[in-house]
Amino acid sequence: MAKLEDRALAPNAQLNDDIGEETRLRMYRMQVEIREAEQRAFDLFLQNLVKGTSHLSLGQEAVAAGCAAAMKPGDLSFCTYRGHAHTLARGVPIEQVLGELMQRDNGLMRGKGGSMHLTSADHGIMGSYAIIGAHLPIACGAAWRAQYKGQKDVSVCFFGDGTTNIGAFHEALNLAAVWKLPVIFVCENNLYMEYTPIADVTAVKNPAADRAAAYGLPRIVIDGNDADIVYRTASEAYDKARAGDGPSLIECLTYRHSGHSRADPAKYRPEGELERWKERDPIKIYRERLRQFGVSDDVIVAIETEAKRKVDEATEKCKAAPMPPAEILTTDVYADGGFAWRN
Amino acid sequence: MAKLEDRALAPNAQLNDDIGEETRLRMYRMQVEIREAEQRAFDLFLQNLVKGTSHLSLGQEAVAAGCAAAMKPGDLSFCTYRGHAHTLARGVPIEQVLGELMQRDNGLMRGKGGSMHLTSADHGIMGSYAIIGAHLPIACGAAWRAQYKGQKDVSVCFFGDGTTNIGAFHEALNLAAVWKLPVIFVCENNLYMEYTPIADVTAVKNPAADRAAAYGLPRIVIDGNDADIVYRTASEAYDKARAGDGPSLIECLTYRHSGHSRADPAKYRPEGELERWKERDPIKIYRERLRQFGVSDDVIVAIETEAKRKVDEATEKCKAAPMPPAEILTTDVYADGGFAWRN
Amino acid sequence: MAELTYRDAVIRGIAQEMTRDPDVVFLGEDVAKAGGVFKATVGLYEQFGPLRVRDTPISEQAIMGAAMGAAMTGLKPIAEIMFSDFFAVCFDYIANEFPKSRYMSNGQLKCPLVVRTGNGAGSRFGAQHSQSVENWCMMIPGLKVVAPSSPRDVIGLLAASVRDPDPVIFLEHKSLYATKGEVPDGEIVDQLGTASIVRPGRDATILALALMVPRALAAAEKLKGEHGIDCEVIDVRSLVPLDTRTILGSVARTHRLFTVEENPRLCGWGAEIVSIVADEAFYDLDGPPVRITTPHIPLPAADVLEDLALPSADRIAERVRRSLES
Amino acid sequence: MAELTYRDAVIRGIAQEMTRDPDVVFLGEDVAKAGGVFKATVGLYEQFGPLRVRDTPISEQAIMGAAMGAAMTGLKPIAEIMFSDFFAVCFDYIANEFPKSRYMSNGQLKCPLVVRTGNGAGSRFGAQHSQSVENWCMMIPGLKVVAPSSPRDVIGLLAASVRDPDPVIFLEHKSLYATKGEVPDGEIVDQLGTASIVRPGRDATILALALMVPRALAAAEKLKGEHGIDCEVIDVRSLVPLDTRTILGSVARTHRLFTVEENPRLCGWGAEIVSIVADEAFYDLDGPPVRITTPHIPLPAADVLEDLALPSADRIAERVRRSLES
Ligand SMILES: Cc1ncc(C[n+]2csc(CCOP(=O)(O)OP(=O)(O)O)c2C)c(N)n1
Ligand SMILES: Cc1ncc(C[n+]2csc(CCOP(=O)(O)OP(=O)(O)O)c2C)c(N)n1
Ligand SMILES: [Mg+2]
Ligand SMILES: [Mg+2]
Repeated sequence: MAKLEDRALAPNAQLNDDIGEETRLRMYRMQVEIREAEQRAFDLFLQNLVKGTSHLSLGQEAVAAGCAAAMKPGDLSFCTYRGHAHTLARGVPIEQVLGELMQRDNGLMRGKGGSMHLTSADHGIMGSYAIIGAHLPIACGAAWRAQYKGQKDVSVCFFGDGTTNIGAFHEALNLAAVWKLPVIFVCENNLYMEYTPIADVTAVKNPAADRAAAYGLPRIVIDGNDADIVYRTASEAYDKARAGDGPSLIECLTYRHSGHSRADPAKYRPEGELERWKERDPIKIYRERLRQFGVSDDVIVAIETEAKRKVDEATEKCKAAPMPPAEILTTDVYADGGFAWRN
Repeated sequence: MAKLEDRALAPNAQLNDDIGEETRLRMYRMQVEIREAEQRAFDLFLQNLVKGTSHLSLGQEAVAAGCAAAMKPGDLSFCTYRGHAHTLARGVPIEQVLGELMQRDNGLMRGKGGSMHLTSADHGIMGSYAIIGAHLPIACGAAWRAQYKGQKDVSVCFFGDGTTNIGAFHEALNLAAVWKLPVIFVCENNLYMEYTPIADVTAVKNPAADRAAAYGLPRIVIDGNDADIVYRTASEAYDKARAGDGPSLIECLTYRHSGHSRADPAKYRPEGELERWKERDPIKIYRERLRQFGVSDDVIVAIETEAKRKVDEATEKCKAAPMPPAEILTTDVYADGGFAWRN
Repeated sequence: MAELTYRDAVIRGIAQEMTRDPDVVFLGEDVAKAGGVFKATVGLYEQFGPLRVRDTPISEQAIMGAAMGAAMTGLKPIAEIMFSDFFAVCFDYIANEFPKSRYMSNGQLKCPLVVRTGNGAGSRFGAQHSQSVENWCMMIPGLKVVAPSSPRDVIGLLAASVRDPDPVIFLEHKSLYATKGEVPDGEIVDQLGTASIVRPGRDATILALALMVPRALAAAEKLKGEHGIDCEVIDVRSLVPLDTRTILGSVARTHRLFTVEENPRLCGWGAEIVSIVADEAFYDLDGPPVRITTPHIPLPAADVLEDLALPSADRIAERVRRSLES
Repeated sequence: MAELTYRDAVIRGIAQEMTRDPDVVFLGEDVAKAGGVFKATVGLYEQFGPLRVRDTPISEQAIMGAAMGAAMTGLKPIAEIMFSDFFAVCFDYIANEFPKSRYMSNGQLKCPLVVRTGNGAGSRFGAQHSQSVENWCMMIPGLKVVAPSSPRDVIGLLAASVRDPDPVIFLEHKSLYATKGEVPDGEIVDQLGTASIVRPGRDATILALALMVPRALAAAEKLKGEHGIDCEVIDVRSLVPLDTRTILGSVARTHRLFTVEENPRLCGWGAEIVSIVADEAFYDLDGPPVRITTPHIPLPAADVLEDLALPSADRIAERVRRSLES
């Protein structure tokens, strides 16, 4: 397991109650719901009910929860194909997410986008992007709009360790820094691109943080499996952005419990690696944290039960939902609602 | 004028004769020939004899001379549109360079490439590239071939400060570092992209050197107007590459005396900037250096006179040269010599 | 009425829209303080200030991405890509992002932006700075693609592009920047998707775009004067939306079709239109539809070679004559 | 003879060429240790070792640039771009570098490389992982463009591509990877620029590529069985060089032309071929040449929608019938 930077390690949690119970329960709820929903997506895939591809965040829930909890309404998120967690964390109904994965008419985009492109503008999910790196400059643009209009929202983009080696990463970071944009770059370093260890193809140890100085930014590496740490770090970054002090680049160390995508049994993992990371399962860590802060097991179990119930209910609705109708095949190519390229 | 890193400053030249008179005279000859040829290109442009665009290296000659002098036969150069100097420094006849600028049949590529694409494979000039950043990965590829085949040549690519902000820069540097390729990245920081000061659009002070750590490379910034310093630094980088120890990124601080291209009167310069840099004219510096090492004025003047003569002679030949014949319009699109895309 | 260069029309067009709508912002390399490498944005920085007219690093992907993110969230950005050849370094935005986000999001996202660029040959810049890339854009579903041939159209179509709710690729022809034309005073707003019959005629329809429009017109005059052949010349202006009505209407009258393309041979807009006409107006045609194009080669730098490569008025006239007389 | 999947044919094709020539090297994302995301390169790393089969960072520009630099200086690289949609992030190499360096250098430089990629729809991956981008490549002078439809063609055309002295874009269809076909034993080397008449017929010519070939064949069987219409089906195989001889010859016999394209409507290879035929074989045609394509839309993810978007055997048959009977 990668060694963490000291600055980011949580002080003894018991001595520290800057976060508060309400937020903590929220973050736990988010993590558990994401876990349940992602696990369900996997099960549905095995039943051949999730079509196409799908990229789960099992094991990475703390990043999504910690960041989402640090956001204000109106803040914008730009996600990748591995975006279910971030979408759910902002309150998008599970049914609509699973519906999209199942390519049903009740899906967030009625099946037109698919699992890699979850979008819910109403919840600030400004799209999920499946071309590596593309959304980093786009998030800069949204932040530029806020800066230009004097609006106080902040844009965040989530991406993986592998994304730090593509050109768009470099261009976005430089532009954000030069223009002092209210944008946050959150790298979820789960140690792998698809199947290749990030260390095999990257010139530095911490693929995001070791590049921060190249854009005049401070080096930030945190334990991405501890939602409190993520929350505190993200909150600082949001404050900084809102204060007009420019972007942050945050590297969250984490691990995905499942394969890269539904097609991947993840055989490339060294023996014992998954098990070691499962000991640091974000939900396990956080359940413990809640107990340390005196949250009763009843409350914890109630959250878990409620999450399962919600996912069950959403699943049933999705199974009953119709397929998208033929007539939407050609809608919404252009703003007039259609696809006419000629008169 | 930008402050230089101490490590790169030349020790008192008089106490230092690691370079030797032969190499010094060669470097002076190169710089003077480049100066004369580039100045002539400018004059010919004023006479409407240089067509299209052209990007001169007036003021940047020491980088070309210092690097070329550090090369061995067989080493490969990848240049930009601002590539006349590097092409001449490797011994390509002036006539062929000016001929290409004048778009004559005696040009290096018979007018098919133009001033931005000077290529002389026989001299190791493996093309000049006019899309910013494109040749950095290409140079990596040439270096990869050397590594794979166990060949000892090294590839170098030259580019400007502005190029450090494009994605291909990032991708090339990372790949070169991870694969430990025998490639050298030489950034000629002349303070401007086309007309915009590099400082206005870059998150760090030294656009190349301040990014080196992002690829696990040492930070190197040198006085690019002193051919000796360039030569020593480049030689080290060549040795390192040949020893299998991977790439180098060298930032040479320099300045272009003319505008970005023939179309540019360079009005954006702050008052006095050009004059201050002209005090540090590489040729002036190097003439002084030769004197310090006891080279007689006769020898110096002879080099200068010979350079003028060669450029005069080349100019006359170019003026007399025919235009390219119509039949080459469609040759060499494909390897069979033609352009047939159908039967 | 004033006589304006195409270059100054770009400035006036942008200024008109920036004056009208404070959400219109403009970004690109060397566009602000320096006024652009083609001097087609001179004075905008002074007029609209550093917040609205922004110099960027050499980061075409960041330019395009920033424009898109801003467009999605409420601005109307105009992004400049200096030479259209550089679309290749930011093609992901053109091909995969701008045109797909509305569809993929089932209409939740929008992308109202304009990408302006210097397109086309004639400057002796060689293969990487001279291309006509209208087909790179036309082939992508979700984009709109416009290419004006006159100063008046520059202003009117630029205004229409900025006001359009979809991503528009606006191709300015480098070799037209110095050309002049009459432009009415006051606001000009044209309409996308409208071709313009710039010379009526009865014997054949010639379609042209941008720099090829004046050449097609010159060819038509020559054909009339020297051979009594009366050609209708249509400035296509807008490739997407495409004004097939005007095109098919013309072919129905003239019964012959010629397209004059600056882009290389394969898969150009000429092929698209010829195919439409061949399919939908087959029985209107009295002879084969003919594409006149640049050969399928990278462009040479040398003036003598570049001039040979591009369709000239003479070559157009000769090809039409030969075809009609055979 | 052995029955092989299209996927295994890719492996065998690469292995054949790497065995033959030590200068053939292979690079891409997740291609080596993991054997590729489509499992189309499994075993090559083990067979040829880490120097010849290399995993890269997610840096498509570096992949393409490295391949080009290596090709220029003596290797014969095969580069994988995982999905053809990602051509958009390295399009500069495809459009401006590979195909222009020989010309710009007046023949001094060469670029003998192959870019393999997973192309096409059918996997329910949505708009950014499903495109058919053959026209993105065909439109660029200086490239060669190949798209096999059978395991045997995969090996033969891949070998021909690797041995070709020019840059070749080799488009493997994702939805064909699991399909099977008979493949002869021993070395297989085919020839670029040759189309193949996969079903002779007298009433109409249907041109198809890759996944559309089996669909066109199924359509032809249906047309024969249900309507007595006897179609000739041609697998175009190679878009550049294009075997216009075979195509024009077929149209001269059948007098009707249909193209079946998976790519979206505008500026596809169908438009190019229709235009060639309309120009050069106008008087051979007994009726309008017709393009059958995916509509001009980004591709949807949902299976029910994606299936509607692509030309199906039924749609092809119906369109041909309607056209021939009208
Ligand atoms: C430009 C581009 N190249 C390659 C891919 C294929 N691909 C999809 S996910 C992925 C790995 C990404 O790794 P990372 O950034 O670490 O994110 P993770 O999947 O681990 O969350 C790759 C290579 C892509 N989608 N886009
Ligand atoms: C991808 C791309 N973007 C923009 C340009 C236009 N352009 C040509 S030279 C130049 C400035 C380059 O600056 P720098 O790298 O500092 O090199 P210099 O010209 O100063 O030597 C620009 C923007 C280009 N050729 N390619
Ligand atoms: Mg990862
Ligand atoms: Mg510079």
